[in-house]
Amino acid sequence: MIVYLVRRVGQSLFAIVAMAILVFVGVYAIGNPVDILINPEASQAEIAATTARLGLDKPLWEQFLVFAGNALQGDLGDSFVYGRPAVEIILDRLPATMELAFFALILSVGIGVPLGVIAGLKPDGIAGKSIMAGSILGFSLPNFWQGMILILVFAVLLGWLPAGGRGETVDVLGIRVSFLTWDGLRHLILPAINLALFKMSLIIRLARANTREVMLLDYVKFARAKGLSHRRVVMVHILKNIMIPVVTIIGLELGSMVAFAVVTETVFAWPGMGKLLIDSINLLDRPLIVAYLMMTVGIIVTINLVVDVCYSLLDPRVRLSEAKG
Amino acid sequence: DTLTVGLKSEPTAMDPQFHNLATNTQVLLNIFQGLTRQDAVQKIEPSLATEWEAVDDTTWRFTLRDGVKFHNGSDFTARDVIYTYCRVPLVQNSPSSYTIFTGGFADVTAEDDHTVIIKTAAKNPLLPVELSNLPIVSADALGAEETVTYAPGGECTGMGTVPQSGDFNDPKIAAGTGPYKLEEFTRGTQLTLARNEDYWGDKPDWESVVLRPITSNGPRVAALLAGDVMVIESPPIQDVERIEGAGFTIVDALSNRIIYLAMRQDTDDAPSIEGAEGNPLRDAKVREAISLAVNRDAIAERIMGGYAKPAGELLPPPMFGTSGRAVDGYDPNKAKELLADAGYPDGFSITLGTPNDRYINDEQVAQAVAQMLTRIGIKTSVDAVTASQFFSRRNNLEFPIYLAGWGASSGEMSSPLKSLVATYDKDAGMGVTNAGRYSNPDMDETLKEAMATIDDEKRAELLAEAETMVLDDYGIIPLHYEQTVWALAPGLTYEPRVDQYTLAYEVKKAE
Amino acid sequence: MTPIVEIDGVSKRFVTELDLAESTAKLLGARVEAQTVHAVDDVSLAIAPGEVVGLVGESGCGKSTLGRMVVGLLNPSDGAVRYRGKTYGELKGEAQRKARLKVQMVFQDPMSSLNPRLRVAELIGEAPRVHGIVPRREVKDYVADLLERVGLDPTTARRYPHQFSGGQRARIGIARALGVNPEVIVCDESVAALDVSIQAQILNLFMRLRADLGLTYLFISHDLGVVEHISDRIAVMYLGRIVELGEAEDVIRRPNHPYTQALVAEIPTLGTEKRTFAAIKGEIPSPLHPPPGCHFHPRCPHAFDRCRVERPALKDVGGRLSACHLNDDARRAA
Amino acid sequence: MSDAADPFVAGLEPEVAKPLSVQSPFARGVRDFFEDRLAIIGLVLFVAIAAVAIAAPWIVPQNPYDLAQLDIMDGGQPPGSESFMTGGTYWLGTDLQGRDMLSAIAYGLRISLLVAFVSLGCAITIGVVLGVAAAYFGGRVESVIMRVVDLQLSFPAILIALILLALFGRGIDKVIIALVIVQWAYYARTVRSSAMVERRKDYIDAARVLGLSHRRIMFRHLLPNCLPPLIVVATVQIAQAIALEATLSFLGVGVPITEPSLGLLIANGYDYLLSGRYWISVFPGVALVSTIIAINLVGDRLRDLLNPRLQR
Amino acid sequence: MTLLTVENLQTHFFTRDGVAKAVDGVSFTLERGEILGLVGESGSGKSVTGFSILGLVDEPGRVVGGRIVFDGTDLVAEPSAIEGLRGKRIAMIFQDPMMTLNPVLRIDTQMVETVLAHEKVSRKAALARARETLTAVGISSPDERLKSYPHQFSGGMRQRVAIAIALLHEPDLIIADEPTTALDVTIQAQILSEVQRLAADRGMSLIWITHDLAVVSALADRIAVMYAGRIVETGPTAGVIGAPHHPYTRGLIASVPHGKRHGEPLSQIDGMTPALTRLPEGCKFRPRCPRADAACTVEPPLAELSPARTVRCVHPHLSEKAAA
Ligand SMILES: Nc1ncnc2c1ncn2[C@@H]1O[C@H](COP(=O)(O)OP(=O)(O)OP(=O)(O)O)[C@@H](O)[C@H]1O
Ligand SMILES: Nc1ncnc2c1ncn2[C@@H]1O[C@H](COP(=O)(O)OP(=O)(O)OP(=O)(O)O)[C@@H](O)[C@H]1O
Ligand SMILES: [Mg+2]
Ligand SMILES: [Mg+2]
Repeated sequence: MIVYLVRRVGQSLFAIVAMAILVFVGVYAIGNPVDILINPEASQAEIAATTARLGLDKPLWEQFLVFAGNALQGDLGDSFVYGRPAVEIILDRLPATMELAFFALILSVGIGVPLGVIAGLKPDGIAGKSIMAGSILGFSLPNFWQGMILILVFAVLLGWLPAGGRGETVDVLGIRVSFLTWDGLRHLILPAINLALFKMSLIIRLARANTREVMLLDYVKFARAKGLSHRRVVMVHILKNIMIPVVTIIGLELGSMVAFAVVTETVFAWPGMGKLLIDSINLLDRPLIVAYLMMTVGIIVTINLVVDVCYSLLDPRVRLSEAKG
Repeated sequence: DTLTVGLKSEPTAMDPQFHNLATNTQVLLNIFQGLTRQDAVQKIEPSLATEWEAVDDTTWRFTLRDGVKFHNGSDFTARDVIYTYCRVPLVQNSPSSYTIFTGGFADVTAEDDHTVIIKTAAKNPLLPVELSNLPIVSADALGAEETVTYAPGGECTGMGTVPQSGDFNDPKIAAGTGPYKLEEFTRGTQLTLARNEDYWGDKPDWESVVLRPITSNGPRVAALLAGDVMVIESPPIQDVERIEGAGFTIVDALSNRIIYLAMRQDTDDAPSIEGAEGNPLRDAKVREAISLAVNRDAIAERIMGGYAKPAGELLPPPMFGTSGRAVDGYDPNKAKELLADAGYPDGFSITLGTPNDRYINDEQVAQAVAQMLTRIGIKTSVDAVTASQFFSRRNNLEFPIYLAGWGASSGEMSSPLKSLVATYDKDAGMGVTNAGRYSNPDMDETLKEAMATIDDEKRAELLAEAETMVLDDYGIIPLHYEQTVWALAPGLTYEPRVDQYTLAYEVKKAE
Repeated sequence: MTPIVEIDGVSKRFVTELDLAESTAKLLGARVEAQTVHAVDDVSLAIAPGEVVGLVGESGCGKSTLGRMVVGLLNPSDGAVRYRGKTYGELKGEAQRKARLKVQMVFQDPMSSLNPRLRVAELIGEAPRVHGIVPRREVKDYVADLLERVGLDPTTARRYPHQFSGGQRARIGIARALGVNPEVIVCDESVAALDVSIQAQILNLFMRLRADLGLTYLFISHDLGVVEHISDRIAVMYLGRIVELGEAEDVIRRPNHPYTQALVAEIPTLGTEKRTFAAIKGEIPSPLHPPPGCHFHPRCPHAFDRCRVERPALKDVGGRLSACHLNDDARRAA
Repeated sequence: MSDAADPFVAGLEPEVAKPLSVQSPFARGVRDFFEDRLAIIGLVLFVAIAAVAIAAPWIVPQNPYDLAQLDIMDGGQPPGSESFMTGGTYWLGTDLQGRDMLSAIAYGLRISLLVAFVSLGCAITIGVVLGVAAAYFGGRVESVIMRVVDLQLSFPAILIALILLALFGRGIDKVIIALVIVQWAYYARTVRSSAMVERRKDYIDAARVLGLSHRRIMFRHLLPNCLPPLIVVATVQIAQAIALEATLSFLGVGVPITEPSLGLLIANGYDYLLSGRYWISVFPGVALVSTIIAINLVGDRLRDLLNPRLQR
Repeated sequence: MTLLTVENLQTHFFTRDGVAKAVDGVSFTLERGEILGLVGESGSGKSVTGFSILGLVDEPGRVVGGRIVFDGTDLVAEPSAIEGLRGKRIAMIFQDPMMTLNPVLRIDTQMVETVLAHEKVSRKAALARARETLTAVGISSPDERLKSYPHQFSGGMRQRVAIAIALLHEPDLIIADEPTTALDVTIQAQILSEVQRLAADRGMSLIWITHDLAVVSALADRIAVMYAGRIVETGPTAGVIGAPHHPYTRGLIASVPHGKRHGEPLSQIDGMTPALTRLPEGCKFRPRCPRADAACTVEPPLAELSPARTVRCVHPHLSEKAAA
C-alpha cells in the first residue's frame, strides 16, 4: 500500500508540475488576462497598473518561481477574477461536482452492473441483445448531445424536471448537498443521468464481457457441480468476480467523471468546479486553472487510493502480492 | 412572493468596489446606490444626492438626501461618501479597479453632514455620470472611525481596518441603501435578496428576489420555459419567437452598444492582407467600399432576427452627442467602383477577426460581413476566437480588420470617440481600444475641447462634430446597434434599459 | 572427448529489484524487499557430442531455466555455459551468431511456440533465409525437405499452425530447429503436452534424427519414464540443484538419492494389478525461500541433523554423482 | 507389432492431406465477421459515411466554405426549401449564413473523420512503438515508458485536451495534436499488455534462439500478434476521438469555424434548437451519432471475434 | 448392484463448423463401490461424458440421445432430477486445481455453501463438517486453512480441497476428471493414495477420467477406453491391460515407454486423432488401424466378446497376449 501511495503521489506531483508549467506558458501565450478583466473604459496607465498588481509584468520564469514558492507553502494564489484564494473558490464549488459525480456513479453502477450481468448470462436472448444495443447508443451519443436532448425532452417538452442549475441545498456537516431536498433532487436527476449514461454503457459492456468470461471458467462450473442454486452462482460466484474489473474501472472513471463534469456542468448550468474551469479558461484566470488541476489530480489520486483499498477487499490475491504495488 | 431571475453571468463579488464590471453593477445596484443614477435611457437623475452643481470648472457640490438609512440601520451622511471614495484604491486584488473614476479626485470634503464637495484635478464634465458608477458603502458597517478625511491615492485617514471583497458575503458588511438587502450569496448557485422595508424610495413589488446565474443560453431559456425562473436577460434572439409563442412577454430596447468594423490604418504592412500592394485599408475609398458593401438591413433581419438596428453612428440617436447621420446604404456596385478607383479592381484577400462569444451572434455577423465583402471582391476569411484571446490579439494589432462592439457606459459620444478612434496615446489615456490605429488630429482637437466643456449643449455639438469627422473619413464603420431583450413570465413588466442592465427592483407586476 | 556443451558452475538468480517508488516506500518503513529466486544453483554438467542427457525434476526446479541458459536465452548469474570450449560472450559478431545457431531449442507447448500468424513455410524458412543458410530461391525446397524429414507432407507448407494437430505442431517445431543445422538441441518438455500415442511418434522421431544427423540432446522432462527411455545419462534436479547424475539405466535401477528413489517409484508402470500408492509427504518448497542445507530434507524420510544445515556436495558414488549426506553416513556406507 | 513396417517412419496421415481450407487467420476472421447482421449494418453504414466524407467536394451541391456561394438571404431555411440564389433545393435546410446543411454535413464529416483518423494513425504509431519496445526490452526502458503512460492515463483525457486546446488555440492541427497526446497512452498500454503476454510465449524465444534481430522479432513476430486487442481499442478510441473532438468543438476550443467539424456544426446549431430551427443542429448530430454507432458496431463485433477467450 | 447405467449417450456440440459429436453412443455400467477408469486421447469425449452425467453440458452442446440411469432415475428423461443429486449424491472433481476454486471466496465460504445447498443445518454445523472433511483428505490445521483463500494453497492442496468439497455429502458417485494431470509426480502420488483410501473407506463409486493408462491400471477395477466419442473397449483392468482386444487399446499400451529396452523404437499408433466434425465412415479408428479393411467401413457394434469384456471392433485381437 505504501509503495502504491508513494508511486501515486510521485506521479501526481510530476503531473501537477508539468501541468502547472504548461498552464503558465499557455496562459502567457494566449494573452493578458487584464485585457478581458478590466473595464474597457480604463486607460493604458490603469491597465499597466493592474497588470503590475497581478504580477503579470514580470518575466514568466519569475512568475513561476513566485508561484512555486507560494505553492510549496500551500498558497496557490488568488484568483484574478475573484481576488480571493483560488482554493477557496474551488472548494466552494467542489461539493456540487462531487455530489453530481457520486450520484452519477451510483446510477451507472447500480444500473450498469445488473444489466451487464443479465446481458452476459443470456448474450443471445432478446434482453441481452437490447441491452447491448442500448449500450451502444449510450456509448455513441456525445455527452453534450445527450444533455441537450434530455433538456429538450424532459424539461422543455414534458416539463417534468428543471432544465438546469442546482436546486435547494441543505447543510450537512458544513457541506452543501442538494440530494436531500426534493427540489435539489429534481435538479440533480438530469445532469446525473447525463453524466452517468456513458459510464453506464461502459460498465454494462464490461460486466457483460466479464460475465461471459467468468461463466466459462472452471470454478463456475465447479460451483454448479457442487449443487449450488443458479441464484447463488450468479450472485456470489460470478458477481464477486466481475466486481473486480468493475471496481478498477470505477476508479479510473470516477476521476474522468469529475473531469467530464465540465461538459455536463456547462450544459446544465450546474454550479460545479468544471463550469468554473471553463469560465476561468475564458477569463484566463490562471491561478484558478492551476488550482483546479492540482485539486483534480488530488481528487483522482484519492479516489484511486480508495478504489485500490476496495480492490484488495474484493480480490484476496492482491493482498498477498501487494509488495509489487 | 419571490421573483426569480435568470442572469447570463454571475457577479464575481458582493463588494461594489471590487470589480468594475456590468455584471456586478447590475446586481449590486439592488443593494447599493450611488449619488446619482442613470435612468432607462442613461439620463442622469438624482439618487442619494438630490441635487448638484458645478461650483467652478473643477469643483462640484452635491447635496445628499435626508433620512436615508443603510440596511444596518445607520444613517447615510457625507462621511459615508468620503469613506466610499477613500476605499476605492484600498480594495486589494481588484481585477478592474474603480480608480478610473476616483483617480481624478483631488479632494472630497464634507461641507456639512449632507453636503459634499468634490474637487477634481482636471475639468471633468462627466463627473455626475461617473458617480452613478460609484455606489456608496456604509462607513459604520465597514468599521470606519468617527471622522474620515480624504486624501488622494488611498492616503485617507480614519479608515479603520478596511474589509475586503470576500467579507461582503456577510450581509452585515454588505449593507447598502438600496431597495433590497443581501440575504445570502451562494457562489455559482444563487443570490437571495430581501426587500428593504425602510427604503427611501418606491418600494419594489417583490418581497424577495432570487438571482440565478445561468450562463448557457439554452438552459436559461429552458429554465424560463420550464417555470424555474420568471425573468431572463438576453434570451438568444432566435428563441424569442418561441418564447413569445409560449405566452411569455418580450421587452426589448435599443442598447448603447454599437457593433463596428475597425481597420488597420497606420501601417503599410498590416498582417494578413494578401493580393495587394501595401495596405489598401489606408485608402478611404476602400473603407467606404467596405461600408457600402455591407447590407446592414439583411444582417439585422436575418442574423439578428430583427433585434438590431442598422447603425450610421457610434451611438444610437438621439443619445448625447449624436448627429442624426444617415445609415450608409447597401450599394455593392458603387463599392466595386470605389475599389477599382482605389486601384484594386480585382480586390484582395483579408482576414476578419471577431470574438465568438462576446456579442450577440458576433461570429455569425462576421461571417455575413465576410460573405458580403467577398462578393465585392475582397476575399474575406473569418478568424473567430474566444473573447479571452480576441482582446489580447486585437490589442497586439494582429487583425487588419476586426469586428467588435462598444457600449458607452456614460451614455454619451465622448466614450466611443475617446476609446475607439482618438489617436492612440498612452500618456493621455486616449485611443485605448483604437486597435486600427486610426488617427485624425483635427478630430482629436475637437474631442479634447469637448471633454473639457462643462456646458452640455456646447459639448454635444462638439462631440457630434468630432464624430462626423471620423465617419466622413470612414475611420470606423458602424454596423448596427444591438437590441437588448428580456423575457418575462406573463403578468410581469420591465422597462427595457439602454445600458442592458437587468435591475430586479424594476421588474413590476403588470396591473 | 571434449564436451560439446559444458555447463560450469552455473547459477541463475532472478531478482526483482526495487524501483524508485519502492525504495522510497522502504525508507518510509514499508515492508518491501527485493526478491531473489535461486532458479538454478551452482549446476555443472558436461555433454559429450552425440550424447543424450535427460534432465528431470519437478515443476519449478529450474530445468527450463537451465535449458534457456544453454541456448543463450538467459545469461547465467554465475558460472559459464561453453559451447565447444567458448562462452557466447567470448565470441564476437559472426562467430557468435554461428555458435548460437548451433544450439537450438524445441519448446514444450507446440502451439505457443509457433507464431500463429506465420505460415509453416515462413516459420521454418525465415531463419535459414535471414542467415543466408540457403539462397532465397531455394528456401521453398529446403522447407519441403525439412518437412519431409520430420514426417510432414510438404504440401502443408502454406498452412497456419492452428490448422495442425498437436503432434504435427511438435514436428513443425522440430523442423524449425533443424533448419539452421544445429548440433545440439535442447528439448524442453517437448512431449509433455502430447497424447501417449503421439508422444511415442515424436520420441521415435527424436531418436531417428539423432541417428541420422548425429545430434546431441539435452532432454528436459518431468517424466522419468520418458527420460529413461531416450537418454544416455540422467540428471535429476531438485529446487535448482542437481541431486543425482549418472548413466540412465544405472540411475533407474539403483537410485541413490532419496528423491530419485521416490521418482523412480512413481514411474508409470502398466500393471494388471491394483496397487496401493504411497508417496513422499509434503509439498515442494518455494524457490523463493528454499530450506537450508539439503533442499530435500523437509520431505526426506531419512533426513537427519546434518541435512538441515549443510548442503550436500555432488560426489562420486560408484560411477555416478549424487548429493546426499547419507552416502557419507556410516549406516549407509556399510 | 509386425504391422508397422518401419517404426521410425511416422505415417503421412491421409486425412491430414484432405484440405482443411488453407485460410489465413485474417481470411477466417473476415468470414466470421460477416456472420453478424448488426456488424454488417455497421460496416456498410461506415463505408457509406466514409465515402460521402471523401467524395464530399464532388457530390454535394455547394461548397459551404466558399463564402461567395453563400447568401444570408437564404439563411435559416427549413429542409426542402428552395434557394433564392440558385433555385436549387436545400434538402436538409440551411443555417443562418445560408449554408446548405447537407453540404455542410458532408464537409463536416470529412473534417471529423480526418481529425479522428490522422490522430489515430499518429497515436497508434507512437503507442505501438513505445508499447512493443517496453514489453520487449523490459527493465528501465519499460518502467520509464510505463510511468509516462500511467501518468497520462491517470489524467482524464478531456481535461488534458481541454487545457491543451485552450492554450494552443483553435485549429485542426492543434486538435489532432491534442488528440494524439491524449490517446497514444491507451495504445501503448494495450500493446504493451498484450505484448507482455505474447512476449512470454515460446515463439518469441524461438525466434531469438534462431538468431533473428530484435527489430525483426519486435515488428514481425511480436507486433502482429498484439494487433487484435489493438484493433478493438482502436475502434473504441476512434469513436471516442470523434466524440471528443465534437465535445471540444462544442465547448468552443476545437476546430475553427472556417473548417467546422460535425461537433462544431452541432454546437453552432445548438443555439437554434429551442427556436424550432432544429435542422441546424439535429442533422449534424444524427450524422455524428450514426458515424460513431457504425464504428462501435464494427468494433463490438471485432471485440467478440478477437477475444481469444470467447472463441469457440 | 448397479448404481449408474449409461446407455447409448449422445452429446453433440452444434458449432459453426458443424456438429461435433463429442459423445456419440457411450454405454457403460457402474456398480456400487466400483472404480471405473475412463481412458482415451485428448478430445475423445471423456470430460463431456462426465459433464453429461451431471447435466452440466454448456451451450452449444446438448445431450441429444440415450439414457443415464442413476439409482433408478433416468436423468436424460427427467433433467430436473439432477438438481437434487448434483453435489449431493454425484460429485465431480476437475482437472486443473488452480481453476476449480473461486479465487475471491474463502475456503470456508466455498465449503459451507456446498453443505447448505443440500442440507438445512446451521452454519456452525456446516463448518464443523468442512473441518472434518479437510482433515480426512490429509490437510493439517484445517481451522487455519478454512480461513484462507485458494491462492494461498499449493496445487496439491487445492486439489485436496476440491476433493474434500466433493466428499462433503458422502456422495454415492464421484466423477474425477483427470484430477492429477496438472500435478507433479510426487504430489500426484499423494492424491492418488488419498483417493484410494477414501474410496475404499467409504465404499463410493468412482469414475476416474484420465489419459494415463498407467494410473488407471493401478487404480481402477474396470477400464473403459474411449476413442472419438465412442467406447471402443471395456473390461476388468487386468483383462484390458493384460489382453487388449481392440487395436487402439493395444496401440496405447504399446506406446508407453516403460519396460521397453532403452533407446529402442517405441511402437506407435500412426496418424492423428481425427477432428470430431470430420470423422471417417464406419469404424472411427479405421484410418489409423493396421488391421483395417473393407469390412471396417461399417460401424461395428459394441460386442461382448468374452465375459465382462465388450469391444467395438471387426477384427479384435482375441487370442494374443498383450504385446510387450
Ligand atoms: N523470468 C523469471 N523471473 C523470475 N522468476 C523466474 C523467471 N523464470 C523462472 N523463474 C523462477 O525460477 C524457477 C525455475 O523455473 P523453471 O521454469 O526453470 O522451472 P522448470 O523446472 O522448467 O518448471 P516446469 O516444469 O514448470 O517448466 C521457478 O520458481 C520460476 O518461478
Ligand atoms: N463447448 C464446446 N464447444 C464445441 N466443442 C466442444 C465443446 N466442449 C467440448 N467440445 C468438443 O468435444 C470433444 C470432447 O471434449 P472432451 O473435453 O470431452 O475431451 P477429453 O476427452 O476430456 O479431452 P482432454 O483429455 O483433452 O480433456 C472435443 O473434441 C471438443 O472439440
Ligand atoms: Mg519448464
Ligand atoms: Mg477433459
